Amino acid sequence: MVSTVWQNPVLLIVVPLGLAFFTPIIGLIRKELVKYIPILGMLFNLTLSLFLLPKVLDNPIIVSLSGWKPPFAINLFVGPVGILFSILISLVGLLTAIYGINYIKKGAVEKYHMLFLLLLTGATGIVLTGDIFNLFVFFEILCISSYALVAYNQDKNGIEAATKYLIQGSLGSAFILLGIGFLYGLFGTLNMADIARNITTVDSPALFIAMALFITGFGVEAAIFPLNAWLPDAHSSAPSTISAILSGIAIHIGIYAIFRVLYTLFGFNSIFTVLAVIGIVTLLIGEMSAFRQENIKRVLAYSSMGQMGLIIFALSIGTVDGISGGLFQIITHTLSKSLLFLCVGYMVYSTNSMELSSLNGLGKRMPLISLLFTIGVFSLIGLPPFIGFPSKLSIILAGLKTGETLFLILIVLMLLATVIEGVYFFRIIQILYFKEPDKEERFKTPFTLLFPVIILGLLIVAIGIYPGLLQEILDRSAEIFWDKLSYIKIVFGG
Amino acid sequence: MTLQLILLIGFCGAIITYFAGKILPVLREIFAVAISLLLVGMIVYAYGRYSQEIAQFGFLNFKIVFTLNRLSWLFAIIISSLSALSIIFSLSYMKGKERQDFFYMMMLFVSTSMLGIVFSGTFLQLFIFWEIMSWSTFLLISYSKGKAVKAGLKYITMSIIGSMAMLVAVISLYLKFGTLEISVISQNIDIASLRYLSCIFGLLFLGFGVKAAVVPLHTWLPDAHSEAPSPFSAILSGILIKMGIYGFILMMYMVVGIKIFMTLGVGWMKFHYVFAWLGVISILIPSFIAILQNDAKRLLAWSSVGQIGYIIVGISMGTGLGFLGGTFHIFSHAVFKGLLFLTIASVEYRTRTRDLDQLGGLIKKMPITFLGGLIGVMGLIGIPLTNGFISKWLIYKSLFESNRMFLLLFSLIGTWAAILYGYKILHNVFLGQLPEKYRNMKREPVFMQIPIIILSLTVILSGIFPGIILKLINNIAFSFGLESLNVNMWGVVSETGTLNIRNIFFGILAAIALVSIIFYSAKRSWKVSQDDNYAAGAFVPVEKYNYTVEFYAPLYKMIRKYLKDVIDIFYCWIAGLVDALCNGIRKIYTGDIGTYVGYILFFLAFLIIIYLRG
Amino acid sequence: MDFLYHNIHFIGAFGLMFIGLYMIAVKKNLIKKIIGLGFVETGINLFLIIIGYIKNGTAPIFSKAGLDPARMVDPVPQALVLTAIVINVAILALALGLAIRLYGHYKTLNVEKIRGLKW
Amino acid sequence: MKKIISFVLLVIIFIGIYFAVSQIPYGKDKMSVSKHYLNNGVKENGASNIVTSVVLNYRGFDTLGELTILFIGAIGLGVVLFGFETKGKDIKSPSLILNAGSTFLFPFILLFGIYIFIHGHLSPGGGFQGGAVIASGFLISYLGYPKKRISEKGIHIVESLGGTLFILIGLLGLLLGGYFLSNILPKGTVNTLVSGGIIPLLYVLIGIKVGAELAGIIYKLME
Repeated sequence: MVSTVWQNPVLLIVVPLGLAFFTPIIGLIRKELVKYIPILGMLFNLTLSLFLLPKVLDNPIIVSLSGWKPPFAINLFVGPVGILFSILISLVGLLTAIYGINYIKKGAVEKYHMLFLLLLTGATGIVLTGDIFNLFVFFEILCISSYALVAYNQDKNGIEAATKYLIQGSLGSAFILLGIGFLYGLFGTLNMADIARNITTVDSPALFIAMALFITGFGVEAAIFPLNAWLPDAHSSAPSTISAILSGIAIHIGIYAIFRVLYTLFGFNSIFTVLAVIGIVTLLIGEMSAFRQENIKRVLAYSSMGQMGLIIFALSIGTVDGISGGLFQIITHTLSKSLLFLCVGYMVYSTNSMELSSLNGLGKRMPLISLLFTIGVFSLIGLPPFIGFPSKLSIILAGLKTGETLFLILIVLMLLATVIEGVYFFRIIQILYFKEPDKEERFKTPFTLLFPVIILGLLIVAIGIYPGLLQEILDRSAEIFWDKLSYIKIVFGG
Repeated sequence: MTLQLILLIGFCGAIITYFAGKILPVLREIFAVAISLLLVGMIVYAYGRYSQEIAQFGFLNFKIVFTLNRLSWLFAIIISSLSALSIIFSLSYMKGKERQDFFYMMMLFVSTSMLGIVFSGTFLQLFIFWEIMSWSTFLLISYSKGKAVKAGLKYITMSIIGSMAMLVAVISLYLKFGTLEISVISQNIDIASLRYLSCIFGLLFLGFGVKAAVVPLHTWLPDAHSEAPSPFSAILSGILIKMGIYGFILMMYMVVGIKIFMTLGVGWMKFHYVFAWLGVISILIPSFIAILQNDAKRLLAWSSVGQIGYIIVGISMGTGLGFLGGTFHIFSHAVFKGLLFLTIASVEYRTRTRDLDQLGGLIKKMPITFLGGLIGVMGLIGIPLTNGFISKWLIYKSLFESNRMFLLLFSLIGTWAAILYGYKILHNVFLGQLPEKYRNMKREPVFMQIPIIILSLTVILSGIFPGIILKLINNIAFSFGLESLNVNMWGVVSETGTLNIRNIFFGILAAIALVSIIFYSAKRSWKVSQDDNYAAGAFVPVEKYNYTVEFYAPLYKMIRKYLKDVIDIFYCWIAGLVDALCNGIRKIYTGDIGTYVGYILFFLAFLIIIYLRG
Repeated sequence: MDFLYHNIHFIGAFGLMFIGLYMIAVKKNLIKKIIGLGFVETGINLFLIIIGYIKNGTAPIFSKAGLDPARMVDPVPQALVLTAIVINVAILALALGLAIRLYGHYKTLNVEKIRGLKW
Repeated sequence: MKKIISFVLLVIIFIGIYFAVSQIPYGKDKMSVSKHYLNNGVKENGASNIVTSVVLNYRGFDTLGELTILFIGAIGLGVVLFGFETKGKDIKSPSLILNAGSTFLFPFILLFGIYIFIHGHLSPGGGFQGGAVIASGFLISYLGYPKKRISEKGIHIVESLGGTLFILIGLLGLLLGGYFLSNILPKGTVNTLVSGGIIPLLYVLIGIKVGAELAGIIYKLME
């Protein structure tokens, strides 16, 4: 009994949560120790998730809480997708936490680390839970902690962005809660598998309205156009570690939530077409808005928006290939965008300015960071041999495989957006390398700042050269993600 | 394993070179040269060992296949040797410049990725290496900063557009044939309809055409070639643009097969027909634009567009002779254009300028460079006993035999232009009066002399004995199912005497002998120093007496107004439009939270309306 | 009239929501927007409770023997509302804190003037 | 203009919602899962208040999340208002009545709050409600003595301990019962104070924690 307790996936949520709760007490003992708590928590999560991954690939694990069988108690659905996300969250979280040791110096440092850990916990909870209301609760954990963290710097922009984010985000959450109310009113249960089992018995506008509410609500976090106005503000104003987490994880969690709900609960086929179009529109708008930005973090934020559109498009293709491509793109974007934000964080920290012109000739002043930045950018554009290429390729492949004219048009538009993306990113590369620097002196980078970025860069290149590393896991995950019947079957134990 | 080993050595060597440079600059140079020579050696060794290798690991679900056949060997040897020579040249050229580690790394990277392209046995690899080539080239083009930045952006923009089109084509091939292996696709090409193939060609035309700089897609080239570091310009002009041609040859002859290709097209707009005309336009207009240029490298860049036109005309004929000429021109253009760029580079290295209005009279100062330039220009113009003559002759001949008189005429007009600008560059740089400031100039360094000498010898030798390469090309043509021609050491033998360098060789020797006899026996002139500038007893200041400025002035007046690069202007207009559009789009994020809330409500309402209506 | 009588609960809940949403969308004062947020949440909570209601039901507490489980109202929405209220408290507290800070920076709460971040 | 557009959009949304709501019968029994809770809740958990049973046991994980959110709210406020100075405003001392009343009322309010959360499993009420009452006690004491501060450190320790113990109890359940938050203690007799297994224990923790957090929030916002 005791031996298997340590493998229980619930620990993925509970341990970081407990650590976060315990932080103030540790902070009383020694202030410096607090910095290492997120690292501890994420290290634990990473180990456990990696350990669980091979198991859940065969059979997803169902963990019921409080000792009652689903649907009577909340249950966790620990499938490959969940574990995949959990690995991503803990990996990026770990690296960002290491980065944060030296990066976060002023402000309420202790509280920052607590919120940081809680944000990641919320994200992990969302991807693991199998209960719609529980999902909402974790979603709120994620959202509220990110509102607070965006405002962490307490400067004008940060506060303003956080306020706007808060109003839009909580409006979204309100819609989700309303949607949950409708679902409960129709089915009298909150367990997703249970709802999914009964969903065919009801055919009513309430169902559709609930779905619309869910899409809108989660869409705010997932940055679907036109719900994404908070994104550029928040991502550009937050401390860079938080931008990395928000861009690398939080928005993907929103997407996960949308598609978990859509795939498992609803599954209106017509809405997928609409979402695919919306995804491409989001992509185009994001990339086009990024085109003329002069603020480096805003460029990255808008590009995140674009990438979200791409992922939404991939996931709404509605085939296993598409989902696999979408998941791949999520990994790409997580790795690349966190890499970019961490790099930029250091650049901004050193040059004290977010204007593109302040980056002139940084390639000479901080060669390694610039090199890694370049890798991240190339990967986002989708150039081989970086991770972005196989992911984009599989999306296009999946889209064209459907053979529908609509998808063909959308893919052409997507490629157009890639061109725009390429141009503005290449422009930044040129600014880094081919403009004369204002000063000659080189920056010394502390190891804690460099280490996470290097790891991310290596991952990007390694997976880019040999994507077979992920391929099977992704395909299997996509299958399980998509398959509603097996979800129900697994939850109710055959 | 050899092919993979070659690529591995190339890529790893590039990275090692970079880190070696961090330790010791000399180490880096040794590494760079050694690796590039090693690549040449390995490719020479691979001659005749044509094979197919299936890689151990795939990419996603695709098989990775490396192939070596005659065509790819030909390209590989050109790529590897020209880049080796460029790297040797850079040893002197790059001395004292910043960020050399990066430069050498990228040089190796570009050439290895081009090797990757020609070794690709599947379209996927082709695309991957293509993209690697694109971005590594981009990083080198902008190397010199300043104007180069804009040139790089222009290049990469067009390049991305091209590769996106290519990507769609590649994936659609995969969906059609279920595989991306080039050999398998070419066997099953029959299952694709002509219409489908035409679409594929249209897309690939964008992809390959941007790199090959065929006329409507050429606008990046003059900027990029002139702004890139000069040794790299040699690679750019010598081989990189040939990669596009390689793609065309691959598609036309190997995958689709020339018989089907000749029938492709919409209505009377046959693809090969359009293609040939585009080639001719590429010859005609850019050659005249080249005359107008005053920047030596820009002139050569425009001339590259023109020369690419010859190749395209040659290969789009679909006859054995045309293919022979076109492919031979790939080789000869690589050699003489590489030579010319290196020549200009060595001039630029010493004089710090490449403005044709300011140079002149360098013949005494850098004789070897002059010799290189002379031979290069001779090759460019196509004077007999240089390889340029062989290829152009063959191309004209094939046009003649295919009865394409208009094409022939325009190509010939293009050659006149080539003569004009060839002479212009030769004269303005080396002949005429030496400007005062270069009086104490040193000769070119030895590492610059070696590549120039080697390339000059190649131009001459392959001009006298074209058979060595023609035989190889003939075999390639034969394997593509074209008619096999009787090729010997001296040229192409047929009843009509298609090409026989032996006769020409001796004929020219005789002519030279004759001319020199007349010249020396009827000598009436005496030697005058260039500075003997007396005008009715008054001393003319030396600086002003420089007639290289406004060379061909009357001609300029005549043609300048017709020769605006309309296409470039059009593209810039579109770019400006996109820019304005993008700037407009971002205004939707007004910063007003009320509006944002309105967006959210709108989205929800939108979804509800969708439902209520349908 | 009959319609009103039967739907008065829903009208109450959604009326609150409507007012709240309208406030968020239209009002210029940030505090009013935040109050609107509170309205929306309250409306939704009310809706949740209504969903769980059973006519003539009793509270789901077995405080004395002999209570019929079938006549009790649904306990789950009550639990949900409990959670929702707490969430709402957290959000509103944070929002007010941000508003205080924002006032410190801009010296105004008119959102049309708080537009440092745009485009 | 903006008003009209917003109004129209809202009308469309609410038309949609009207269609949806018309599908959900009012006042009818439509429970599926909660039937189980009502029928077996007492047996399974020993708590006579089913809502409590749901909140702390069946959906205990939600409650953990909820606690976390409140915790985040408190810390988040701390982050946002970190280093915020009250601009040396002179706080008027309150009237004598308020002063004396708050002193008098404070212990009673505290006691009432504690009563509420201790009896959470038996009667309406519970940790959150009790916590809120306690916080209101602190509010009154603040109104009475605006210059007096309760120690922020103390609040932190209390809320931190509350949360940590909650999780420890849950983990104990995982260790002994095989499930996180499983009810490992004996159920006891229904309707007595010591019944319901871990539920009262948890509610006490929640009560203390919520009280501390709300008090913290109130103090932060008051400043």
